[in-house]
Amino acid sequence: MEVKKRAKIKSFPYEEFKDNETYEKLVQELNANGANVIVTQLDNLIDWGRSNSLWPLTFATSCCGIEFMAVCAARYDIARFGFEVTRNSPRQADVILVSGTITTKMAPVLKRLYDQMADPKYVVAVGGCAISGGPFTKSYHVLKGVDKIIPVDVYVPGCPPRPESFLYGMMQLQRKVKVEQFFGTTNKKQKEPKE
Amino acid sequence: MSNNNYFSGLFSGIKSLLVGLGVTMKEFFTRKITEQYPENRKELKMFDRFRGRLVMPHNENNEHKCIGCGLCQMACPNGSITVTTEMLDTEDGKKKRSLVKYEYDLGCCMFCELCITACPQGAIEFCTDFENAVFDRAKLVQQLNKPGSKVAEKKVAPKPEAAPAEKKESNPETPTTV
Amino acid sequence: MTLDNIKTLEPSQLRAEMQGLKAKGFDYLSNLIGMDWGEEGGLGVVYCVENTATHEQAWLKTATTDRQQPVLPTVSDLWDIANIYEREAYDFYGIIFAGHPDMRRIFLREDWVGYPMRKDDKPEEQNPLRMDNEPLADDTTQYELQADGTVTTKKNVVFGPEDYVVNIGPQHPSTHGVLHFRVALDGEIIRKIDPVLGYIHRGVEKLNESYTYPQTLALTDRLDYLAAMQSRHALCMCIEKAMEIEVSERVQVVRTILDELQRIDSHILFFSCLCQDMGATTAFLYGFRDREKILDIFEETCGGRLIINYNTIGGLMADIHPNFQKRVKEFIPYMRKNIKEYHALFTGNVIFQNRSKGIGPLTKEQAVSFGCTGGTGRAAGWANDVRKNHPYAAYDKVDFNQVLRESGDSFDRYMIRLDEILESLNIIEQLIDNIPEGSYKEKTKPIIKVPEGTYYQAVESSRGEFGVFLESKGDKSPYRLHYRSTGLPLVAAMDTACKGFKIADLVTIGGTMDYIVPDIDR
Amino acid sequence: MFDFTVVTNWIDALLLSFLPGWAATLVECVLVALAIITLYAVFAIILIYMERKICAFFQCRLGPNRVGKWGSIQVLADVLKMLTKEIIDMKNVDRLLHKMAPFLVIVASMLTFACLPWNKGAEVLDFNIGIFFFLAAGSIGVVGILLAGWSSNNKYALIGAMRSGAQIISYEVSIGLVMLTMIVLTGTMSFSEICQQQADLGWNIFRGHVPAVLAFIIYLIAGNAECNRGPFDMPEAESELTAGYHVEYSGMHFGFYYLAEYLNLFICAGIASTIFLGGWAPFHVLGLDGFNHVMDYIPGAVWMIGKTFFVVFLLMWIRWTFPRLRIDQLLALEWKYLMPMSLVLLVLMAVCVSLGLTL
Repeated sequence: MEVKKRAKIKSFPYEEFKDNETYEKLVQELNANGANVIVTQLDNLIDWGRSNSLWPLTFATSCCGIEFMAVCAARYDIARFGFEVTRNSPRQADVILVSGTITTKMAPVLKRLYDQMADPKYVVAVGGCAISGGPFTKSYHVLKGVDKIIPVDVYVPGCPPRPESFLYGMMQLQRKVKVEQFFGTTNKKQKEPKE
Repeated sequence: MSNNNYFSGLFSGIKSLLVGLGVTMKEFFTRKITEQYPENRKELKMFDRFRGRLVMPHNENNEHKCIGCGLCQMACPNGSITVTTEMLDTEDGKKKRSLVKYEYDLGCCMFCELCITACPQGAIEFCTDFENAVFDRAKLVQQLNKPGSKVAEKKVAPKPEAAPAEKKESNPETPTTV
Repeated sequence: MTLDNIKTLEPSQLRAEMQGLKAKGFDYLSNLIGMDWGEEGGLGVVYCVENTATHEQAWLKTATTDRQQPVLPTVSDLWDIANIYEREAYDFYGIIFAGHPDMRRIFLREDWVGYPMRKDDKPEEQNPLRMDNEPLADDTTQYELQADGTVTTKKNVVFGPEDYVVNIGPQHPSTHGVLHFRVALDGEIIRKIDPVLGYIHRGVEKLNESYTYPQTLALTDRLDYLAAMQSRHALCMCIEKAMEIEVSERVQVVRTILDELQRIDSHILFFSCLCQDMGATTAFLYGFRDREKILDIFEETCGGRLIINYNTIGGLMADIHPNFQKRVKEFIPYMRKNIKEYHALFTGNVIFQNRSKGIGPLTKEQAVSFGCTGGTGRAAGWANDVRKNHPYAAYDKVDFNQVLRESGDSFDRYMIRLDEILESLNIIEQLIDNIPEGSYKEKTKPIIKVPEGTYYQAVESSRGEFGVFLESKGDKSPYRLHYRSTGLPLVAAMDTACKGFKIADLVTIGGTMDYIVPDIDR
Repeated sequence: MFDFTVVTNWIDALLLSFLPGWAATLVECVLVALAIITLYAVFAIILIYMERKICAFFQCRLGPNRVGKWGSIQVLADVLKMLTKEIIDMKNVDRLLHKMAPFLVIVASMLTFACLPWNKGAEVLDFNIGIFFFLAAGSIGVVGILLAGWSSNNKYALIGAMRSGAQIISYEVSIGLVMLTMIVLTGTMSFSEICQQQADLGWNIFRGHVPAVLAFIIYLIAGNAECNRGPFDMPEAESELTAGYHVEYSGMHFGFYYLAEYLNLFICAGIASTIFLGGWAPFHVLGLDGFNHVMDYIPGAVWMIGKTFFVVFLLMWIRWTFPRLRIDQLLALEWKYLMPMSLVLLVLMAVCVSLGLTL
């Protein structure tokens, strides 16, 4: 099946992105039902807006949070993408960057934060801890991956990932946002976590 | 508060504010230090000691140096490495361990370098690739040995920086828990 | 340091002995470590008290073999910090401290089952992931040991029904991580703070007991990630001393330089975050701009920006990079220049001055009693620098001042850090041209086993005394590896420092205290 | 100087030629409203972009530069996103007030926006008590903020709203006094007459010399505080109260607060340029007729907007340099410094005017 929509990211050729297989699969799923021309155009416009305005929630539990601050700071400047408007209130944020270890005590809090966010909302698991428990997988008090409690859109490995990896992860998320359908199923999605 | 204090406080306060304004105004016109990733991808080069992800270098004949001893797996603090091996009969009738699958979980790795220091062969190393974000958790579990690859026949001397000096040339036949 | 003369006391003797020590000038309780010595040794506590005038240390231990209801006497009335340390021991080992006014769990959820650090406890089986909201009781229990050996309980109130309690945290921009303060307010004025910890308790100490020694090293970087060098340095030194490995001069000097760079890194981040918390976003970015220079130095030599992973048992992972000296020498004048900019932009600013002078003062007595080491203690005039008091690495070869101030308020705490950046630059300047030749790593056995015994090593980390307490039974993993957290005493002192000030001051005080939450929770 | 009434009169005549009087008025009202709303949105977008770029430049970084050339359409993306974002309905809130609050804020800010004189003859709301109306309309905004804080059923929001109430009410005192000072100088409360006077006699800041300059500074400080902008952003005080009174608002409701914040900044700067810097009046130097003549060729609207953006830049410069005040210091600043000073200025100005000491 032909891919109808393919996100373009400025200064980054499509072929050089990793994990294009999953991406193509995702695009096919989203485009399975097809859509008429006008709706597609509108969708493109809205997706363009959304993908360029992913305001992160200020959420950091440990080391990765410091790297996130470095990403926001002058040298890497996440503002170039338009993501510098970090919101402290989950209601106003679009993406939660889970940066740092999530302990079992923190897990309900994280879930609540996620629930408090307004749709459309995205989750990026940043760093080994958020992806799988990372260095603390064997601990009794650490959640082994946030995808156990909330659905994760992009995984950014590293311990902690360097600022460029952060930006790369955000671009992957942009690609994902850019193929969504507003007038379809995905606006009011209630994605279920794995397991 | 005496009147004197009131006014001197006011003026020194205003002065301090003006000094601050001066600093930011100066900064307004200095050159910006932002590095523009991804626009600078071509020029961007990581420091060579930067640990991006674990790789197993293969030579042009699709050969690697891993003998499947599993020391790295034992050294790893949180089980990011799984080495699967099988026993093969060599030509001279001896049993020899051979690597089947070297799985590495990038999503779990803590970049402590213990696997590399443990490796007697210098078969694994960190590369400086940092663009690793994916959509699917399963994609982070990578197989490091390329399909169809085999261990380099010639005994390669371990690279000096990858295998520290104190590591004795360990015997490949050492029983491991693999 | 090998601890071969820990004084063993019966629980009944403990209080008298402790009171005697306190009277003799041992006014700083640096460690209170819960222990599980198994069925025979029982559950117990190791204490370390230090005389702040002579820097003499006394180590004591006590234990009870009753595993069902282990009761030990409290020392929380003698040292303020013991309050929170004893709650930690209660949380992890279930040791009840008779007479302690507030015997609640501190790191784990109140509905947690079992005591995870006990050797026979299986925390994961008893505690599935609970996704319901965490219960937070408004009252607490005090246990009293009666003369006949029975234990009676009494209810103490934490927050009454008339208190207007605001939860600051666990998700809040100015708590520097997932710290949770329950704050009772009177309008904007703070009446009481009850810290709820453990949102980033990762069980590092328990993990250590199953890790081999090289593996334990990896976790120290992640405790206080702004003191990664120093924490790892402490653990390496502790193991090296236990195994009697002499590291070369070169390693000592390189470690010292890197420790100081790390300290500058941490203090710049302190400055940045304080500015951010107080609303001066621009100063925040200036700090980060300069910090990147240090991170480049780290990354080039060590391969990591934040999690550095450089020290190892017997030396360093790799020799310093050829560019190292050049970069550091470029950095020193650069930083000196930029410190002036910080002062012009932020220190002198009348708004900042008014918001920090006289805000949240800790007296010297309070700082000592709470064990607030590092800049916080030195701002109150307590000369607690481990580099001076118990020199290690190359610190006895360099000339530097211990920066001290008097009033212990937020402004002093802030100035101490900025002045320490300059001191650290001095230290680096003295060493950078004189790195002796030598091997960067001593040979060690492939499997590292520490001889049986008890060891302690403290370093001056970025925010105070970071201690490593190691008890070994001669295996390849430690029997108990405890870290003295630098941040826990600072959080414990928050209630005292903030009382009577406003919510906005909580941010200033918290910012100038300079704690790192993963280090508190471990 | 081009008089915009030529255009309005022409449109009026055109409409009257085929419509009855009431219908023409109605159409004109709609046209004006559309123009105001469009201008409002356009200026909000420009201001947000400007703030993000300027703040970046103060902070030695680049700011948005990937969406459009130089990131110029970044804010459009934000608006699109905000429009399609979910508005969360919450339990235990006071529904009506909660939904009404953002509209109150935006209405107040639009009403004051309509007071600005854009050009000679291009004032939307212009009557003899213009300044009075401006102050009154501006005060509706605080009701919106207080309601937002109260209805959200959130302690942070409540504290933020309380702070905001105390702050805005206090600073209105000095704004009022400073404006009174200038009214003493001009002798009129109508914005159009104030501007006309300045076009004829020179800018108020020069005419009123010392007291006017001081009044200008006090106005900038108090106006900044009125807009809840740093260093007076206590009600939002990110690091203390997460987002202050609008902590529970999402989607476009939050967007209204966001827009109103920037527009209030613009209005505050616009009023400053009207009252002190001559509004649409061009810059004239006495005696240099050639120069004055050239200045007259620049349209009044350009003068007005140019001056306003200059003041906006000043306010942004202040915002991105200073740390935030504490609430008690904020009130002390008002009641101990600004208010007495503006009282003194008022007297001083009255003396100057009665003795004919103005230029």
